[in-house]
Amino acid sequence: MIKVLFFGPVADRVGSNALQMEYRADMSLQNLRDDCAAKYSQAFELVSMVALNGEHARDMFVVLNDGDEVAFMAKFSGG
Amino acid sequence: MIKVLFFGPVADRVGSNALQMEYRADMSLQNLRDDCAAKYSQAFELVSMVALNGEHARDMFVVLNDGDEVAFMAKFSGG
Amino acid sequence: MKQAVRIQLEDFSQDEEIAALKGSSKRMGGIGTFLGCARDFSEGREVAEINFDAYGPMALSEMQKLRTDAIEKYQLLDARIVHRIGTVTGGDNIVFIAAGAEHRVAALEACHWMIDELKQRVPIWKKETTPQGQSWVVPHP
Amino acid sequence: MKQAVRIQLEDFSQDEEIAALKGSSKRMGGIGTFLGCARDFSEGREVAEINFDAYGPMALSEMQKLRTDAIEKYQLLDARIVHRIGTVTGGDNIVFIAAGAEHRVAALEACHWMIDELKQRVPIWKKETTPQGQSWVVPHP
Repeated sequence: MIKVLFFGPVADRVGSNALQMEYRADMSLQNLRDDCAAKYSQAFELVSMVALNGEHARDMFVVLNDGDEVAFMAKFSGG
Repeated sequence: MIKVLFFGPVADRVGSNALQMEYRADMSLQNLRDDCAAKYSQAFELVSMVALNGEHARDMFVVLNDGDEVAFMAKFSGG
Repeated sequence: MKQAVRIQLEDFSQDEEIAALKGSSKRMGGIGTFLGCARDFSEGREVAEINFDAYGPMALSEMQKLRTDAIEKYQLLDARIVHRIGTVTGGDNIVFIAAGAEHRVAALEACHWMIDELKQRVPIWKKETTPQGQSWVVPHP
Repeated sequence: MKQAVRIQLEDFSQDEEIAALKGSSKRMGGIGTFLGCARDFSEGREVAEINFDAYGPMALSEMQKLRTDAIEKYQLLDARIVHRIGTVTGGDNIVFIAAGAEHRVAALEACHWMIDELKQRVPIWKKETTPQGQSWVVPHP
């Protein structure tokens, strides 16, 4: 399974802070994003940052491992 | 009389914080500086700022009034 | 001694943070700080309160990296970052950044750089409650 | 409430100064501060203590003008400047500048500008006591 996290405005639109997505072999971050965005298109309009296991993900074509934690995030507004 | 003030490194070289100089009609700030610098040449090597009555003096040819207060000052090192 | 980088619900004291910063070196000649506060008015609307959401572990680790990066980039003697979460109201402290260096230019530039970077790098979101309801803040570019 | 611009022998509290600054407006979103401290080492020599001489009335009036100029130039909501005189030793506070604005850029830039200007405009001189004796500090350009 892949643990998918949402925060702030994205979580509000998804209606949840977290969900589990099925892990598939050779699944990329982009594949996961596409799956989630198909289900939560309004929420994903806000997504502009992605984190993989708590680090900024720059490469959306990285292949995921079972058990990874991914966060799809709106622009930060801290500070 | 003109009250002449010295501070910090200039006062150390003059050996005093203040002295009274005779007032003369039509005396400019430059005339006063020349008179003082002749007496305290070592101290005046350090002088790079002049204040007239507590304000930065930009024009050395301004004419003084009896009772004015003039400070001949080294570069500031506060802060 | 409190950690140099923290995310916390409670308020903080500048005096305590500065004392901790200074404690790391007596060669510190300049300390630049930035304090971000909750305004009671934003974008033309009254703001009753601000709530924060954060990706806690990532936010903390990004703030720690940011501190390390700033120390290296500006040759700081020390730096501290504290960000509050939970709920704050007008006038309350939100974020505190302090940079200490031998000389003032490095301290001031590092402080400015750190708050700019924090806003880019650290996964925290704020929601304002106004008479028109609640809305997540959209950062300006 | 203490004056916004002061020259004093005694130490000051950042928390008190910031509380006073914030008291002037709840629209203050960013506060930049600079704290100048006594280093125990300068130009390769140990410094036992620092003494200040000041042209007191002129220094105070220049600091007051500087505050007014900064408020106007950067559209600040408020600003404060405190400078100590007398004798200080390593780690002690010397000068504190705080600038509060609606947004962070104005606050941070004003703070940087104020400390640069203070060093140019305000008639205060510092003398360092080192193992080699006492000497007046010559400012760098």
